[in-house]
Amino acid sequence: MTSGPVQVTGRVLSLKRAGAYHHLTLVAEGVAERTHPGQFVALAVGDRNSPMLLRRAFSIYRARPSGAYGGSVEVVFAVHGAGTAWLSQLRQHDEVDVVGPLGHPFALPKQPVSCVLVGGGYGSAPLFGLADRLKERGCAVHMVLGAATGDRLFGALEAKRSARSVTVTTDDGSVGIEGLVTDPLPDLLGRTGSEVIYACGPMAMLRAVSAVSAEYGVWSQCAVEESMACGIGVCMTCVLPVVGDDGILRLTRSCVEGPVFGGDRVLWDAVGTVPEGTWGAPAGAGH
Amino acid sequence: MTSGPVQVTGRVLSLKRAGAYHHLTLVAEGVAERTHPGQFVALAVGDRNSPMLLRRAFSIYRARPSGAYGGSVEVVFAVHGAGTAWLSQLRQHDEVDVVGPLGHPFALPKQPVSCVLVGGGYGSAPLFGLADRLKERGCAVHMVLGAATGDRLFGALEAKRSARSVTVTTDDGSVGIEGLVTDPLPDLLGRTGSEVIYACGPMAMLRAVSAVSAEYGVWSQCAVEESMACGIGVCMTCVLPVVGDDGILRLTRSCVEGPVFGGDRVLWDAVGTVPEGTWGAPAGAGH
Amino acid sequence: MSVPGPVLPSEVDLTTSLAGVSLPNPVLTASGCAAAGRELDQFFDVADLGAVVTKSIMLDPRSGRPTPRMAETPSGMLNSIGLQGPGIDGFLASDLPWLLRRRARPVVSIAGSTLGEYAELARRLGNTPGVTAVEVNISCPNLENRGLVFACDRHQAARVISAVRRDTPRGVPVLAKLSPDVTNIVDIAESVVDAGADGLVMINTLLGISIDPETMRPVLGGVTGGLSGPAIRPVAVRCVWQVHQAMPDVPIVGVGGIRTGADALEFMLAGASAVQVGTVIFNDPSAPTRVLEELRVELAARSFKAAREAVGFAHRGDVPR
Amino acid sequence: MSVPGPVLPSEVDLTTSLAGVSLPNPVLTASGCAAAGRELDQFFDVADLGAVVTKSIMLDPRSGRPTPRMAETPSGMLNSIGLQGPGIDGFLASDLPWLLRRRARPVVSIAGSTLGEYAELARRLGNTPGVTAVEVNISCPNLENRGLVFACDRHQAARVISAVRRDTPRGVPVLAKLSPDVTNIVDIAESVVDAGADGLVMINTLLGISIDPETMRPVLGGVTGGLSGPAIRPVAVRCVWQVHQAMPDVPIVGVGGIRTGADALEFMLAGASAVQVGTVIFNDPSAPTRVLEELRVELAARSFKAAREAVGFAHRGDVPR
Ligand SMILES: Cc1cc2nc3c(=O)[nH]c(=O)nc-3n(C[C@H](O)[C@H](O)[C@H](O)COP(=O)(O)OP(=O)(O)OC[C@H]3O[C@@H](n4cnc5c(N)ncnc54)[C@H](O)[C@@H]3O)c2cc1C
Ligand SMILES: Cc1cc2nc3c(=O)[nH]c(=O)nc-3n(C[C@H](O)[C@H](O)[C@H](O)COP(=O)(O)OP(=O)(O)OC[C@H]3O[C@@H](n4cnc5c(N)ncnc54)[C@H](O)[C@@H]3O)c2cc1C
Ligand SMILES: Cc1cc2nc3c(=O)[nH]c(=O)nc-3n(C[C@H](O)[C@H](O)[C@H](O)COP(=O)(O)O)c2cc1C
Ligand SMILES: Cc1cc2nc3c(=O)[nH]c(=O)nc-3n(C[C@H](O)[C@H](O)[C@H](O)COP(=O)(O)O)c2cc1C
Ligand code: FES
Ligand code: FES
Repeated sequence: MTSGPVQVTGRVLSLKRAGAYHHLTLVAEGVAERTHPGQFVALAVGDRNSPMLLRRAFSIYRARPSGAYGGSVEVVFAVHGAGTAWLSQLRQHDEVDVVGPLGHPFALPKQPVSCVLVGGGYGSAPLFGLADRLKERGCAVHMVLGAATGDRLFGALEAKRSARSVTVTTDDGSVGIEGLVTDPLPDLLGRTGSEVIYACGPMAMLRAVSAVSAEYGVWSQCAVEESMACGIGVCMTCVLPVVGDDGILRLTRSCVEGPVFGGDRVLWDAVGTVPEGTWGAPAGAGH
Repeated sequence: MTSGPVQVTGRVLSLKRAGAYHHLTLVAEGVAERTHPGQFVALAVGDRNSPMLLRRAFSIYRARPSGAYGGSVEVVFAVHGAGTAWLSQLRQHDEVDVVGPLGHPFALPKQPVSCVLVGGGYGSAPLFGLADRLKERGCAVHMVLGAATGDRLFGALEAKRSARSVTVTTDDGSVGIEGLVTDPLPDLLGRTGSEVIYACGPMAMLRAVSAVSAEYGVWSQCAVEESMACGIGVCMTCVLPVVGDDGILRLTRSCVEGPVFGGDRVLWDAVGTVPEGTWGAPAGAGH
Repeated sequence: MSVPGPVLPSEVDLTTSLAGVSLPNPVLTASGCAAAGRELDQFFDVADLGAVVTKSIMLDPRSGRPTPRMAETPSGMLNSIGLQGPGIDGFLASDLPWLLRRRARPVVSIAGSTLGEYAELARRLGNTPGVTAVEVNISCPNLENRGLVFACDRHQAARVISAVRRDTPRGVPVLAKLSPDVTNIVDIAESVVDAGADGLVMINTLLGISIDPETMRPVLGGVTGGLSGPAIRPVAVRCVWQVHQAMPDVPIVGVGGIRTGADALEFMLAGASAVQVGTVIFNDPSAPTRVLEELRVELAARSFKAAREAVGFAHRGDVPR
Repeated sequence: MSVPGPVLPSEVDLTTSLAGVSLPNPVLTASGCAAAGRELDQFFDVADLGAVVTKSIMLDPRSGRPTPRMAETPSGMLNSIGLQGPGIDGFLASDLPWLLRRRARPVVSIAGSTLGEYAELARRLGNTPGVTAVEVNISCPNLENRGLVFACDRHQAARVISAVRRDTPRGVPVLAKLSPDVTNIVDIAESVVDAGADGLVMINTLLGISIDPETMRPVLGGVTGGLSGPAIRPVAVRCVWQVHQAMPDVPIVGVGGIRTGADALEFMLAGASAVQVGTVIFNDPSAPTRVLEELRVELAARSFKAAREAVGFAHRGDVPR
């Protein structure tokens, strides 16, 4: 498998509604063959004179190295601001400049252990490719998908095909169990004897998942979502406080050293600050 | 007929190629019923976040107060820069914000005199509506259409239906007579005994037309094309040196006091300067 | 702030006070982007705005600069009009009476080339009833001081303001309009406030140049021009923020790139009591009233019962992030 | 200029001279927008550029500011990174050798909080072979002078430049990077040139603020940030124009909002001998080489046989309009 990102002009193969989300399939040569689960693409929004200069990052949902129209990548997105609104107006054959795959993928266990995959909202998108890889290695895959409301669940049906067990939660109880996605975790970890949790979703969810994994002594891999200006490691906007292998706390680029980090490595409570002791922090700096 | 411009959300009914040009029909309520020949519309380009803030001005080619889809206006445009490139990519049903009709229309003769209508390139577009009005008043209409090359002629066929005589010139001689649109004028004025020339086209053409009308003692009405930021009279960008009815030379807004001016009123050679004697010119100012 | 709770847009109290004069709402036009209101009145009722700020008027009629006078730039434009206008006599004879007949509130912008011209303009306006406020455009070259722009020098700026203040009736606020093209905007602001400015308008355009790819010469007849539009909004908000931080009691009118009600709110949160819509009028002649209606909705969505409550809100440290 | 006539893009001589050092072409990266070149090398060969300007390096490792560190603005962005970096030792151990191995030409940008830090950085770099030029980022707060930005004071700016010049080997040009946030850019430019700057880089970002409509607080962790991108291009071109006009012999590197080859040409016509591509890299990681190829085409289309001929061309009065 070739590595490193490419920049290509993608073409819209399809754009469909999926609950509260949009499911976009782009023909984009060379991206899929390089993709590992947990990586993302950065899409330019607007035309060559676009007033929106910054690329938008989206987890890769599916990557097909070849197909009737050439290699394709799929993403699932929510309309949030002007950039995603523009994407939601794309029509078949429209062009979109794609850079990817980017970032550090999910690390896979060496042993065929049992794993729990936790997705919040569109955060479940990268978990399906991950599930396939884990199953190839003989791992048992259990999924927990949660969202605020039923229409913001993504992939609950597909999860049934993908995973040995599926638990669904919604904040409003409209679908599945009422509550947070972390609520069923302790029980599920116990029942399945899982040794790893993979998670993708909002920061607050990742922090909670990391807390649960710490408490239950399991390993966790969390894909974070920080504001990114470049996505390729040159701008330093996307940092968060992470403890490195050398034990040193640094403001670490989530686009190249993440988006996947060990849950125990991230100082979740200190995100948005420069915690005391950070490498290079001004003496006495707090926040 | 109601007067004053309106601002409405137009919808693309059709966009077709016409030689080197694009012919755009917009359903735009309330514009057509107010339109007089020689007026123009100002179209916003791009979406609500467009980096192109300034409207683009286009002469109204046809205005139909009602039709199967409601009132419509038609314009003919050349792709010049980013704004017209955006317009050329519009698809049916797309929205375009329209302000119009704007500006001072062609003045019509009180008597049923013979008239020569001169159009350069897409400048012939507003002449067809004018021809209809003139014929309603019993005027004989003769048209002279010119362009650099054959594909930049607009409406030569339609002119045959509209006018008593049609003369076509191209700089390269690919269609009609080789030469400038002003070349056949002296002969035509003599043959037809015309008392008025109406003209729309590039500044250099209008200057030449004005010179011919001065020489032959006929009245001329020229529709100018100056860079316009607002099109409605509030910004003062679109001025050119014009002598008023009071004999005073002023830098005059071409969007509201034009785009149609008597050819003898415009100081064609001084466009782009502040000529000595202009009202409010700094003492001793030349250029 | 108001007790959080649902507020209907129609319930929001939009009245604002501009250095002592009360206005029905905080949305104004920007000088030079609305002429004297007449043309915009075709698109909305100019009396619906907080006030109409007129194109800067000089003592004598002015032809302005040669064309081209504009260049479009990314999310902005350059202009070099050169203050074309009828002079104060023409203005008082025609534009001001029209605004008053329409029951609009006129804020008259004045500009001069010498200290004496500003003073004379103030005297002429001082004798004229119906002027809601005087806005002093000091981004003009001072012909008595090597053509240096008044607004770029704290002393020159202050001299103009104190001359205008002296000859303007007590009840009519004098607003100083500042240029962002300075090293220290707070310094200039303090200086004009000390000289008697009742409020500040920020910002005028930034100095820019655009070169024509075809002629390979500057596009503008005047070579340099003023940059305006959404492109400059972050600079304008920064100026308002800094000055409000330094002088929280001085009324500020925010201007620079306002396109939506959310943009207007941004200026108010940074410290502006009122805002002006400028360049975006060229894009959308209905923008001033559209912005006003959008602002109303934005305020209600944040449970502000009154526009006044939003002024400077972003400075309050106790707001949870 | 060259005799007008058809010139093929491939025939255009792109070599340029940067204050005595010759470069294969005039397109560089902008400091802080290309890290130290490694990441961009995935998209194009960094040795194809005129030079790679590194992120400003400080004496010690720096964590930088808290997040959020960016806000998108119309045709631009605000950033408040706070010069996060490994410090000079880390840079010399890893980044510089990598650039030299790749046969790229490194222009090392340095930044300090005190005069002494700048001098020390210059000494450390002076002992290191392979540095094409030193770019001095003086848009930093001076901790010894109430945090006032060096670049905003002619004397402080000059002191930094003369300290750096003193400790930099003769053959290595020292380029002063100026801030546009000053009343008189020509004044600052003259001051740093007198102090020994071999060339000027213009412009750094403009100070801006953006307020988050949801939290109603400034978006950036650092409150203020630097505005960059096409939005500021007219201001950058104006600075280049003014300084070239005042000092036609001083080499200028133009930077600020370059998106296309036509934009790069605009800077050269205004007086820049070389240009830098910054923020637009975030939009298009291939932008530096794309701009270079587009520039070649633009030059050929105007019958320039050499990029050098375009430098300052817009100032020549004899060009017909
Ligand atoms: C690694 C990664 C993976 C992501 N995967 C997905 C996904 O699969 N599906 C999905 O819907 N969204 C995903 N996001 C979030 C997505 O990037 C934002 O929703 C999107 O950028 C918002 O753009 P906008 O123009 O609509 O919003 P605006 O608010 O207008 O954007 C303004 C700027 O802020 C940035 N921004 C705003 N919100 C976010 C955010 N939540 N995260 C990062 N940057 C943001 C934008 O990139 C842009 O630069 C991901 C983000 C990251 C960093
Ligand atoms: C009264 C009037 C009637 C016009 N009628 C027509 C018409 O019927 N068909 C047609 O094709 N064109 C017409 N034009 C010209 C048309 O407005 C320009 O071609 C168009 O604005 C170019 O926009 P752009 O974005 O493609 O070019 P850009 O060069 O990117 O435009 C940049 C800015 O310059 C202005 N500008 C550029 N060229 C012109 C120009 N020639 N005249 C005025 N402003 C210009 C634009 O409006 C814009 O603000 C008319 C202009 C005026 C003033
Ligand atoms: C075409 C034009 C003309 C202007 N004329 C004036 C003027 O006469 N007096 C003045 O104080 N400001 C003038 N300005 C500046 C605006 O009032 C405003 O301060 C600036 O454009 C920033 O706001 P905006 O981005 O909303 O336009 C003018 C701006 C433009 C675009
Ligand atoms: C994210 C970011 C980081 C930057 N870091 C630096 C820096 O470290 N040193 C410096 O001199 N300029 C820095 N700049 C300024 C750029 O080098 C450049 O001067 C400015 O952004 C204008 O150019 P642009 O519009 O092409 O980006 C930075 C700009 C951005 C956007
Ligand atoms: S997004 Fe630019 S370094 Fe991570
Ligand atoms: S285009 Fe604005 S006044 Fe004519």
